[in-house]
Amino acid sequence: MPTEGQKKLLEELKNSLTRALPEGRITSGDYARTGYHLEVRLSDVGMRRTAMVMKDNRFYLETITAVDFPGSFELIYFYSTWHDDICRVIARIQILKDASPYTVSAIYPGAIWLEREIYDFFGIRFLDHPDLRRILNPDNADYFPLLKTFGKTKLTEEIDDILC
Amino acid sequence: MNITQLPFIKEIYGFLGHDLVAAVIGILIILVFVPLNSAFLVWVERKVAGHIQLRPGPMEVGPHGILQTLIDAVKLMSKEMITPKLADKFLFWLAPIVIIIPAIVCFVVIPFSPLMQVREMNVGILLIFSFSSLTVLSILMAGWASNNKYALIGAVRAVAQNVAYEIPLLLSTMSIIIMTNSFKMSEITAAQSPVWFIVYQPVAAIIFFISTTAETNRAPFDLVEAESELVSGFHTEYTGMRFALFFLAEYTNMFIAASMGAVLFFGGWHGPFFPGLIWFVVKVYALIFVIIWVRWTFPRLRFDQLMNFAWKVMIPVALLNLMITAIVLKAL
Amino acid sequence: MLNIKTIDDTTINERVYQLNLGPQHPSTHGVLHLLLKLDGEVVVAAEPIVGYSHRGHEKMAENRIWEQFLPNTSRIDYLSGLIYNQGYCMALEKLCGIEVPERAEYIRVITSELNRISSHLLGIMAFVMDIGAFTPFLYGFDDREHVLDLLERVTGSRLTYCYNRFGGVRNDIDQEFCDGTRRFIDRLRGRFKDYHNLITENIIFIKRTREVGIITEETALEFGVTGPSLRGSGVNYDVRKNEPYSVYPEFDFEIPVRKEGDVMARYQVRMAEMEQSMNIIEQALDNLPQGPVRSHVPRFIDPPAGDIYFAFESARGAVGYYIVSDGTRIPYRIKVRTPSFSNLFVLTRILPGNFIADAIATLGSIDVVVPEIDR
Amino acid sequence: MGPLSEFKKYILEILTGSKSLVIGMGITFKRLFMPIVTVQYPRRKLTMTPNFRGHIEAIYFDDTKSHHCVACGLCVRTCPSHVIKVQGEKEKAGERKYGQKYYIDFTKCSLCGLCVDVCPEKTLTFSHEYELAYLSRWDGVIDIMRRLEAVTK
Repeated sequence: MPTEGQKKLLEELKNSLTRALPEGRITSGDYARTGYHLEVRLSDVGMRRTAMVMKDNRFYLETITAVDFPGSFELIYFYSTWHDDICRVIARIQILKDASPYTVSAIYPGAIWLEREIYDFFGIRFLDHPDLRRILNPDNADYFPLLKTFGKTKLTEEIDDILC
Repeated sequence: MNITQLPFIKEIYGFLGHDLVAAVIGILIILVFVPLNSAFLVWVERKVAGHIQLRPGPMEVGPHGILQTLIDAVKLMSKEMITPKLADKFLFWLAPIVIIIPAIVCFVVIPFSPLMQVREMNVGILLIFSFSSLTVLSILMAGWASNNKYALIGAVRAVAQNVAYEIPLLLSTMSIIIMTNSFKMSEITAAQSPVWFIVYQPVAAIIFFISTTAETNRAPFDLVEAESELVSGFHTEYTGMRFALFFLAEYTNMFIAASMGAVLFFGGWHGPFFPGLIWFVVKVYALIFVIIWVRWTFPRLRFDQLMNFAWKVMIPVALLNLMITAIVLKAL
Repeated sequence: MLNIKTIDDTTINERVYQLNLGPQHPSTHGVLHLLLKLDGEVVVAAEPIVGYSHRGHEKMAENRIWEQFLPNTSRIDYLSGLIYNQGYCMALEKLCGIEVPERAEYIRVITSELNRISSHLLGIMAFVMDIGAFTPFLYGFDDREHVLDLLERVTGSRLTYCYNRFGGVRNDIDQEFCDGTRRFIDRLRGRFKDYHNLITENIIFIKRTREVGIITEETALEFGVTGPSLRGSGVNYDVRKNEPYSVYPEFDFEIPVRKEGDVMARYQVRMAEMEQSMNIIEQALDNLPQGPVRSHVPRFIDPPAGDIYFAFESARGAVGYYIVSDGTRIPYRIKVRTPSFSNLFVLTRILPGNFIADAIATLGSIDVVVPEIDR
Repeated sequence: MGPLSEFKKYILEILTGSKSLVIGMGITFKRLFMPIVTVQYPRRKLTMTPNFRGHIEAIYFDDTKSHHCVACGLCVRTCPSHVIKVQGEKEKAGERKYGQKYYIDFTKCSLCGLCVDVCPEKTLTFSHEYELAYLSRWDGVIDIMRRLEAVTK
């Protein structure tokens, strides 16, 4: 059950997000089932404005991740707060496979590595990123391992068939 | 009183001439004693460290592992001596030799007992100080010649550290020397026959102890080979017997430092019931035990703290101690 | 705003030289590579280079069924394997709506907290060893051995446990384990006095750790620092309290916080946290309910399509599993938010201007586990 | 803060510092005479806990004088590292299969215990073997059925 303070925090946050992102779709998440309170859906811009709003509200960037859906990537930004009333906000951005989103590393320096990791795994190039290199995979790698097309061989497909 | 008065050796003297034979025999004894002593000390260190850390230490080779270091020495001798490609080959080869020579030379003036001293010199203490400062030259040579950044940082640290700690070391020794008016090791020992100097000079003794620990690069002052920072410091690149020589020199220097401490503050060979040699050796090994014990208890200092400690604490206190000693002596 | 200098940005002059700290180095605890730019002994710029033990757990997850990812979870952070295990199971139980018996939840908490104690013991003692004291390290290992013995008695393994299962735990705990745990807690409480005398109050240790490697609250916010490193900077944030999961709300424990933000503060937080963990274990043992330890769960689970973010507190900070399921037996995507990843990156901000020795101390105090970063 | 109190603080720090060092040395000295906690391994061995998880092995059942493996292949399917190979035969048509061959490649096993959990006949358990150093990679391939025979004989 959300507490009073949490309700207030969510309300304020919703307002400031709506002001900053008129084009975004802001919905309340079902915390008990999904683990986040607020879900922001954005088109391919707006992640920097979201980050600014979140930083003004003293949220920290938990992590960034991407999911490889057929036809598009979904970039997901997780914001959480140190406040006693926990509040997790996730911002989802659908981008095309060859799109280059803007970096949020100017607002959250911690995102430098997080975005490097996404580049490393998915090949998403962030614009204005100060240091976009491979991070976990070898520097000379020519593959992006978390793409669904990577590593699909006949053998793995057979194994998948056996498993399902 | 020295070794030349033993009856058996006296006869050879008559045959060959005193000084030459005394020197040859003494040096031979030292050359046997130094490696054996180091091997024993390494074993003691590992045993003490083990028991402090609730484990037995070496147990397999010989009773309670006493032959372990000999086996280790054999292993080190049989290992390849690798010289890094970009090293300064001559200095790299020279450094381990330079470090072991002063360590051996210093033994010449150590009075093990009234009879056992290779060579009595009226500047005995000065000889030890001047030769032991050669150690730092060798460390610098090793660090520079290795062409390795860790080794170089270690060597540069060694120079600064040894220069800084030589001063309080000399100052604390000076308070003893102005009490005895002699640089002779045997005279300093003789002056302590009723009361050890540690009673008169406790502050000097503490300063001496700390400074020698720093001079021999032992923990908590082992910044030269600080494992967690510099991997192994100046001897990172050394292998085989060359590494063993550094190791040998470290433990020999420890023995010299401890015997200096025993001579200056704990009455050298003086003691009831037992012969002087036994007393001397017991005192030296007790001091070495304390050095080992300290090593396995404390964390390491940081470099600037080490320097601050030398210049801001040790040297003023040592100077003050020296002044008070001088005033008191004058007043008496 | 952004003042991180990577190595290439700093102007190369004769005073500045590079030092490769690692990947093989005595104090990088694994295969971490720290590229330092030094001016004399002062760090000008630091760049951690990671990825030497990258195993691709996230890709592995996409090629196996949900159950098969269980052994992987305890290998992401091998020092708090049970906590990661528990988190993964709880995330999927939440996604599938599986009920867990209360006894199982209690057992999970007890084992996780024991795991946290063992992890903190190793972390603290390895950090003290980095500072140069070797002996406390082995005293810590002596204590840690008792935790591992206890955990081995329950789980059968000593490091990579794989003990939690969907809907409970693999096997029940026995009375001997409960008694042994109580004995261990009494023993560790007695040892704490020695640790404080030997380490915390030692003047050299204090001099080495006070006002060194300060992480401010602002830096922590920008970099997403969590765990004991954050609580050393004066922020009272612990997922166990702020976003309670499992049966943690039923226990009475405190979150230790220090406000200095230096190496010493992080050390003190870890020491205090071990004591709180012992309190939790004692309360859990006192109130241990009877009943089954595993509810009936199909042999292979089929979660509904959907996504879930599940956060929990490991020994190093806030971990999160973000799980996307497309309704099949194979995960669509599992993302693990590992705290060490963010905690390590702070080094680029806090190391410049410190000595090498301080850099080592700071690295040790953040207590990173490299395979957790590399995944 | 005046210079005098600064000086007082400085002296006090030296005194408390020295005291802390002496206390620390006392702790290590006390340990010097405590009994050691390690075990000289090959000479003395500790007993394993009954829950210890070594590699898997088949349980011997008295009712059939053998294992209960029916070669259903669930363990093969659930193993994350694909280390298990099972072969079964039907002795008579219409009867259940009976496990004939059961190999695991222990070099790849991650000891998760999922196979033991999933086994419908509960015929798998963990061995207590922990001295598992081999000279060759092939020595890591363990024939479970032969181990069972060795136990029964």
